[in-house]
Amino acid sequence: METLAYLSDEGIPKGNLPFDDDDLVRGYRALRRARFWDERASVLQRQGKLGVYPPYRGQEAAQVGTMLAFEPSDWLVPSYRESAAALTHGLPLATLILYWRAHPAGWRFPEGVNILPFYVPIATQLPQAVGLAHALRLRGAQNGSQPIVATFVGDGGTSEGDFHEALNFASVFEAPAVFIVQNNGWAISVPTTRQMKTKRVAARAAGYEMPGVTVDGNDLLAVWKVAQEAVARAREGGGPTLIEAMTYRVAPHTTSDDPSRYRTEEEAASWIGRDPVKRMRTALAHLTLWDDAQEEALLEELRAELEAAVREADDAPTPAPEEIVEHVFETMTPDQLRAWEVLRERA
Amino acid sequence: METLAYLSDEGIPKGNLPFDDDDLVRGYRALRRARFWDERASVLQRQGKLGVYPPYRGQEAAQVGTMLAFEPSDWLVPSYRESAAALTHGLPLATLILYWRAHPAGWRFPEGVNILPFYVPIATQLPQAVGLAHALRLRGAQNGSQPIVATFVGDGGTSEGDFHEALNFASVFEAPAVFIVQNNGWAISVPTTRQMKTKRVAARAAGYEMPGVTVDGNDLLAVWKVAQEAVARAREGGGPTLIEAMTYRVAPHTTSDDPSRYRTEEEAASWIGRDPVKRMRTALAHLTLWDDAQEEALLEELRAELEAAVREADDAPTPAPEEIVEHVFETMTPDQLRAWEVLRERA
Amino acid sequence: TQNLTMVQAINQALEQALENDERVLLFGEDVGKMGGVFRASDGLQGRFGEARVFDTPLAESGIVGFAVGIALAGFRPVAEVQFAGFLYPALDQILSHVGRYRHRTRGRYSLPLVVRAPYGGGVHTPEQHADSPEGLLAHTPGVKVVIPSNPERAKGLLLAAVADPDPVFFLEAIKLYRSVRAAVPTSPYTHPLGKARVVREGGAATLLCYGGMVEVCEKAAEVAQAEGVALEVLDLETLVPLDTEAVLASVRKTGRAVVVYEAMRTGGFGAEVAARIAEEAIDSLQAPVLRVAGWDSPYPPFSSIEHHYRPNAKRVLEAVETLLRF
Amino acid sequence: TQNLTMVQAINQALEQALENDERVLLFGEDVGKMGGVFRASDGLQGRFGEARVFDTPLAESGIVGFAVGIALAGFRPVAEVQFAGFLYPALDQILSHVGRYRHRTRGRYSLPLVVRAPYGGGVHTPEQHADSPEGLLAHTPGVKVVIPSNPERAKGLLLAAVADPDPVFFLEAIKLYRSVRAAVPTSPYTHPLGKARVVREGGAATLLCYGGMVEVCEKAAEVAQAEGVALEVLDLETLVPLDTEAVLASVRKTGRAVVVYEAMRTGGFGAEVAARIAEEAIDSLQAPVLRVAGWDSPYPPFSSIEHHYRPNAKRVLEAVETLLRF
Amino acid sequence: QAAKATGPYGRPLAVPAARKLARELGLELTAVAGSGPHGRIRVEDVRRAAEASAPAAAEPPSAPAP
Ligand SMILES: Cc1ncc(C[n+]2csc(CCOP(=O)(O)OP(=O)(O)O)c2C)c(N)n1
Ligand SMILES: Cc1ncc(C[n+]2csc(CCOP(=O)(O)OP(=O)(O)O)c2C)c(N)n1
Ligand SMILES: [Mg+2]
Ligand SMILES: [Mg+2]
Ligand SMILES: [Mg+2]
Repeated sequence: METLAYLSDEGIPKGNLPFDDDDLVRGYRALRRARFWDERASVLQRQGKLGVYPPYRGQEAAQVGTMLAFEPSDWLVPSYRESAAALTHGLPLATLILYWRAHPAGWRFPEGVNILPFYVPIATQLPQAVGLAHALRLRGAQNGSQPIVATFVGDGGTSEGDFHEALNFASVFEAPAVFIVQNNGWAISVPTTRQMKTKRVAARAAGYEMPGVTVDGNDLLAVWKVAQEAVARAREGGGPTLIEAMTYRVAPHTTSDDPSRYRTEEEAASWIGRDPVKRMRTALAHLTLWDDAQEEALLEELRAELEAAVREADDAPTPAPEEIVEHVFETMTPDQLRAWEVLRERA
Repeated sequence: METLAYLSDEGIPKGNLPFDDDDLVRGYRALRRARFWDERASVLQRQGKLGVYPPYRGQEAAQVGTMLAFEPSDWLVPSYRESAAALTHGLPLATLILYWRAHPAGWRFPEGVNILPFYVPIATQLPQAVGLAHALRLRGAQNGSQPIVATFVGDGGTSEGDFHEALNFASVFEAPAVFIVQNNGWAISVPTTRQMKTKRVAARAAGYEMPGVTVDGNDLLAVWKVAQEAVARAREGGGPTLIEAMTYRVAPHTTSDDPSRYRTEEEAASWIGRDPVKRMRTALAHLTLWDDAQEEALLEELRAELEAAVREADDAPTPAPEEIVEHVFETMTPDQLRAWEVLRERA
Repeated sequence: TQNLTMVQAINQALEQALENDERVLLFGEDVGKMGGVFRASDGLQGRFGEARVFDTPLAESGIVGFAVGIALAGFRPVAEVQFAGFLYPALDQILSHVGRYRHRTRGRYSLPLVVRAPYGGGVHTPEQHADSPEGLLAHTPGVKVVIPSNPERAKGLLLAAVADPDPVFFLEAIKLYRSVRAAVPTSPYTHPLGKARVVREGGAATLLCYGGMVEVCEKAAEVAQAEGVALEVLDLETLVPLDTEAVLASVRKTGRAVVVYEAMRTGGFGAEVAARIAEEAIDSLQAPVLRVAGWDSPYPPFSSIEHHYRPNAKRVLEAVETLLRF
Repeated sequence: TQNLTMVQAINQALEQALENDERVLLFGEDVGKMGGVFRASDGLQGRFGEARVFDTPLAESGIVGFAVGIALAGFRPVAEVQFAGFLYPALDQILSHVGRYRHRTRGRYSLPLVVRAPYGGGVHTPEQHADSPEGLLAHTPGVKVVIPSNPERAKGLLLAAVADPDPVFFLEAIKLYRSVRAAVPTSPYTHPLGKARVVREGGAATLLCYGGMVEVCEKAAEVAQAEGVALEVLDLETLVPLDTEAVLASVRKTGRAVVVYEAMRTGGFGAEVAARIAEEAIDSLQAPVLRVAGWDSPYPPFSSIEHHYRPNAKRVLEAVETLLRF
Repeated sequence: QAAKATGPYGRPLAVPAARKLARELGLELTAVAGSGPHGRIRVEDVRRAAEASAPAAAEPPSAPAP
C-alpha cells in the first residue's frame, strides 16, 4: 500500500500542492497553535497546574490536518489524545485547560461546539460515532450540507472489538463517518509490531468494502488532502472511509509515563527529523509564504491567547463537593438527594 | 476472490480429484452420517425426545469436510450448530443426543474427545480457541505432531468484536488455529447482505496478514482440500488461516424458528439443487465408487448406530435437582452446600 | 381496552411510541422483517418503514454504542437485545458510557434511550437464554432499571421509559410474555417510573418482588390467604431508582419481609432491598429479612431440573413460615 | 522477611509463582518489557523470558478469552487487566464462560486462572481508572473474588489464588500499592481463600471492609479507641466465597455492624454483607446495619472533589455514632 | 422518663435484640418503656422492665404469636 505525502522528510514540496497560499498559511497557523499548546501543557503539568496529560507531540499534522477538512457543523468524536483535533475544531482553550485540570467546568463543552468528550475506555467511542453519523444522515442536510462525523483511534485501539463492530456498522449503514487511525508506533509500551501483524491498518478497510488510505501522518498537507476526499465522500452519501496516518508518539504516553523503560531515545529522535511542524514551516519558507517575523508575531498571539485562557480557567469557580452527585439523572433520586445534602455541608 | 470447487453444482468432478478412492468413500460416509443424524434429530425433536435443536442441513460438507482434515489429537472449538463437526471429530452419538436433550450427562464430553462445549454466546469461543492453540504450541509436538485447533463461526458471528480480537491475537501469536466461517446466508432472519457490506468474509484475513480462502462450502472435497492446506500450515508453524465456506442454511434457524416470516421457499429450494450430500453421491456414482446397495447398507449401519445411541441415551440416569449446584467450584461454598441439601430433599 | 398478552402489550406500546414521537427508532437483531424472536416488534417495520425499524448486525456492543450515538443526535432509540444474557458484550458500553454520559458532560448531553431485553427462566430455553442480570445493571451508576410484571403495567411503563430523559433498561420476563392475558387500555398511557405497586395488601408479612416473581408471590399469597395469613405483595417495578419509601412503609407495617428474585442469590438486587430494610426499618422487624432467590450457580441449562432453580410459591411460603414462627 | 510495598509483594508473589510452577504464564497489556503500569511484573519478562511473560494486544475480551483457552490446555494463566474499569469489555467472557466452564462441562474442565486488576480511587487517576467493580464479579456464578489489604496478605492470597483450581479475580487497591510498607516473608506462603481476618478486636460494633477500606476502618477504630470505644475491624479478604461465619460471629458479638465499601452504594457487595446479617444475625442486632459507601454516581473524575466520594474515617465514625446512639 | 413507643402501625419500635430478649423473658414489648430516640426499646429497657416485673419473668415464655 502506498503512503501519500506532498512534502519531503525535510519539508520540501514534492511537486504542485493542492492548496492555495491562504490555505497553506491557515494550515500552518493551526498546526503551530497545536504545537504551542502541547508544549505549554507539559510545562503546566510539571508546575502542578494540570493533571495527568497525554501529549501529542509529533502527531499535530495527523490531528490538525484531519480537522481542517471538516466544518464546524460536523462532529468530532475524539479519543483522549486528540486535544489538537479538538482545538482545531473549535474547543475553547480555556475549556481544554479546565478539562485537563479535571475541573467539572472543563467537562461541559460549550453549546455549538460539536465535540463529544475525550474518551478513556479505548475504542468505545467508535460505535457511538457511527450511531451519531447514521442519525445525522437520517436527519439529512442542514443549511444545504450534510453534517458528518470524524472519529479517532490509536494503533492500540484497533485491537479492541469495538473497532471492528464500528467499522462494520458504518459500512452496513453507509454512515457518513471518517475513521482516523493515528498509527503512532506505540500503545504505551507495546509497539505496533506486537499489536498487529499487518503493517497497514488501512488494509482492514477492504474487509468492510470501505476505502482505506494510508497517509504520511507527519505531512499536514497529505493528511488534509486525504481527509478532504473522505469528507466529500461522506457528505455526498458515499459512506465511511478509514484513514491511517503514519506518525510517531515522540513524547511519553502521558506525563506520568517513562518511555526509557521500553524504547531507546534514538528511535524517538529519528522521528524528530520528520517533525510535522518543522516540515510545514520549511515548506512555507520554501514557498516564501512565511518568515521569522511572521512566526514571532504568531507566537506572540498564541502566548496572549494562552495567558487569557489560563486566566479564564483560573477564574472558574471552585467545584463544590455536591457536584459529585449532580447530573447522574435529570432528576436526583432520593438517595442522591440525601447524598447531595450531606456533601453540601462539607463545602 | 475466487471460490474453489472440485464438483459441479450437480456433482460432476471438474477434473482430477486430489483424493484417492478410499478417502472419497470415507468422506462420503462421514457426510452421509452427518445428514442422517440431522434428519433424525428434527424428527426426535418433534416427538419431544430432543430439546430445541439447530439443524445444519445443507452445511454438512462445510463441517465434515473441515474436520476430515484434522486428527483426533487436534481440538475442535465449535459454535452451537456444529453437531456434524463434533460427530466427525469423535463425539459419541449418545453424548450428542443427551446434549440436545439438555441432559447433564451430555454436557460432559468423554475424556479423550478433544471437543470444547457447544457455545451459545456468539463468537465468544474464538479468543478461547486462540488461547488454546497458543498453549498447544507452547507445549509443542506430541507424538511427533503439533496439535492444532479448528474453530467455527457463522456469518452473523463475524460481526461480534470477539471475532476480530481472536483473529488479531491469532495472527500476532501465530497460533496454530484454523477459523472456519460458515457463511450460510442467514443469521436467524438477517441475511448476510445486511450483516456486512463485503461479499467475502475471507477478504478480512488480509487485514491480519493471514491467508483467507473462500471455498464452495457445499463441495465436500473443496472444503476438505482447503482445510488440509490450512492444517498443514498451522501444524508446521505457519500460523492461522481463515476459511470461508459459502453455504446455505436450508433448514430453519432452530426447531423453533419459522423462516417463512423472512424468506421465500424458492430461495431455500434453489440451494437444495446444490445439496452437498447429493453432489458427493453423484460424484462417487460418476466415479463408480458407490452404488445403491452400498447406500442402503450404510443407511442400515446408521440406523443401527442411532438406535443403539438412543437406547444408551435413554439409559442415562435421571438428573437430580442437586446437580444444579454441583461443579460450580471444585469445592462447594457453604451456601452451595446448603442449597445442595435443600435440593437433595426434592428428588 | 383489549385483552392482550404481555408481548402484545409491549408491541402496542412500541407502535404507539413510534406513532407519537418521530424521534423514536427501533432496532436490534431480527427486529425488522422478523418482528423480533418473540414478536415484540411484529408488523412495525411494515408500518413505519426500514428507516425507523431495522435490523442491525449481530454485535451487542455495537448496538448499544450505536444507540448512544443516535440518542446524542436527539433521537430516542429503543434497542432490543435478543436475550438479557446477551447484554454482556454490551456491558462495557453500558458501564463506561450509557450511565456516565450526563455526568461526564455535566448535563450537556443526556441519553434518552431504552434497551429492552427478555430475561429470566422457566420456559426451557437454551443455555444463557434464562439469565437475570438486573443486579449488574442496578449497580451501574446512571442507568434506570424497570421490570414489568403484567401486560397492563408493561405498556404503561414502557411508554414512560421511552419518554424518560435518561437511559432505561427494560427487562421483560420471558415466562410472562404469553402466559397471561389482561385488559390493556387501547390508547397510550404511562405509569411513572420509580414507584412500587402494592399488588395485594396484607399485614402478616411483605413479599418484595418484581417481574417474573410477582406471579409466584401472588400465588404464595393466595395459598397463605386460604390458611388465614394475609401477605402483602409489593411489586417493585422500578429497581432504579428504587421506591424505598414504599418498601419501608410496607415492612414497617408488617414487620416481616421476604425478598424474592430469580437471579443468583449472592450479590443480586434482592440483597440491596434487604440491606435497605436492615438500614432503615430495623426497629420494625419482628423477624429476619429473608431472601428466596436463584441458587449460587449459573441458571442450569438442564431442562429436566431447571425448574428447581427458580423460586416457586412453595419456597416463598417456607420462608414466610420461618418468619411467622420466628 | 523483607520490608515491601504491596506492589512489591505482588511482584514477589508473581515471581515465585513463575518459579515454582512451570504452568504459570503471565500476560496482559504492558506487562512485559514495561513490567506493568504499576510495575507489578517488573523484571519478570527478563527473568522468565517472553514465552512465559508477555504483552498482548490491547483487547480485554481477547485477553480473558485467551486466558480461558490457555487454562483449558492445562496451564495456569495469570492475566493482568490494566485497571479494573477496563474489565468491562471482558465481562462477557467472564459472565458467559469463566464462571460457567466447570458447571457447563460437569466438572470435566476447570479454569485455574487468575485475573489481576488494580481498582479503586484515592490517587487522582483519570476517568474510569478508579472504579470498584467487585460487586459485578461477586454476582457472577463460578468466580472467586479476592481483595487483599496489605503487602503480607497480598502475597499469600495471590499465591493461593494461583494455586486455586477455580478462576479467581484478584483486585488490588491502587491506593495501597505504595502507601504502606510491611514485613513480608521472603519464601513463598499462602493464605487460604474464603477466610475473613479479624484486624482488630472490639465489642462496641463491627466494621466490615476489604481492600482499600481496611486502612480507613482501622483509622476510624483508632480514633474511636481514643474515645474509649472499641471497634472490631473485620477484613473480608475473600468476597466469594464469603466467610459468612466470621461475619456473623463478629456481629453477634458486637450487635452492631457498619459495612464499608467504596463502590457505588446501590447494588454493591456491601449490600450482600448487610443482607446476610439481616438474614442470619437479626436477633443480635442492637441497631440497624449501616453502609458507608461510594455515592450513587460514577466515581468523579474531578480531582479537586474526588476525595469526597470515597468513604473516610469520619464518615465511618458518624455511622458508628448513629449505631451507638440508636 | 422513657416514652411509651409505638410505631405508626401500633406496634412498639424495638431493636431486634430487644425483641429477642423480650421473647425469651416472656415480656410483652407493649409493657416496656423505650429509652431510645423516638421511644425505641433497647435491650437495656427490656432488662429493666424484666427486673421490675420479676415474677412475670418466672412464667414460661408464651408461644410466639404468628
Ligand atoms: C479499554 C481500555 N483498556 C486499557 C486502557 C489503558 N490504556 C490507556 S492508553 C493505552 C494505549 C493506547 O494506545 P493507542 O490506541 O495506540 O493510542 P495512543 O496512546 O498511542 O494515542 C492503554 C492500554 C484503556 N484506557 N482502555
Ligand atoms: C452474543 C449473542 N447474541 C445473540 C444471540 C442470539 N442468536 C443465536 S443464533 C443467532 C444468529 C447467528 O447467526 P450466524 O452467526 O450466522 O450462525 P448460524 O445461525 O447461521 O449458524 C443469534 C442472533 C446469541 N446466541 N449470542
Ligand atoms: Mg498508539
Ligand atoms: Mg467486545
Ligand atoms: Mg449464518
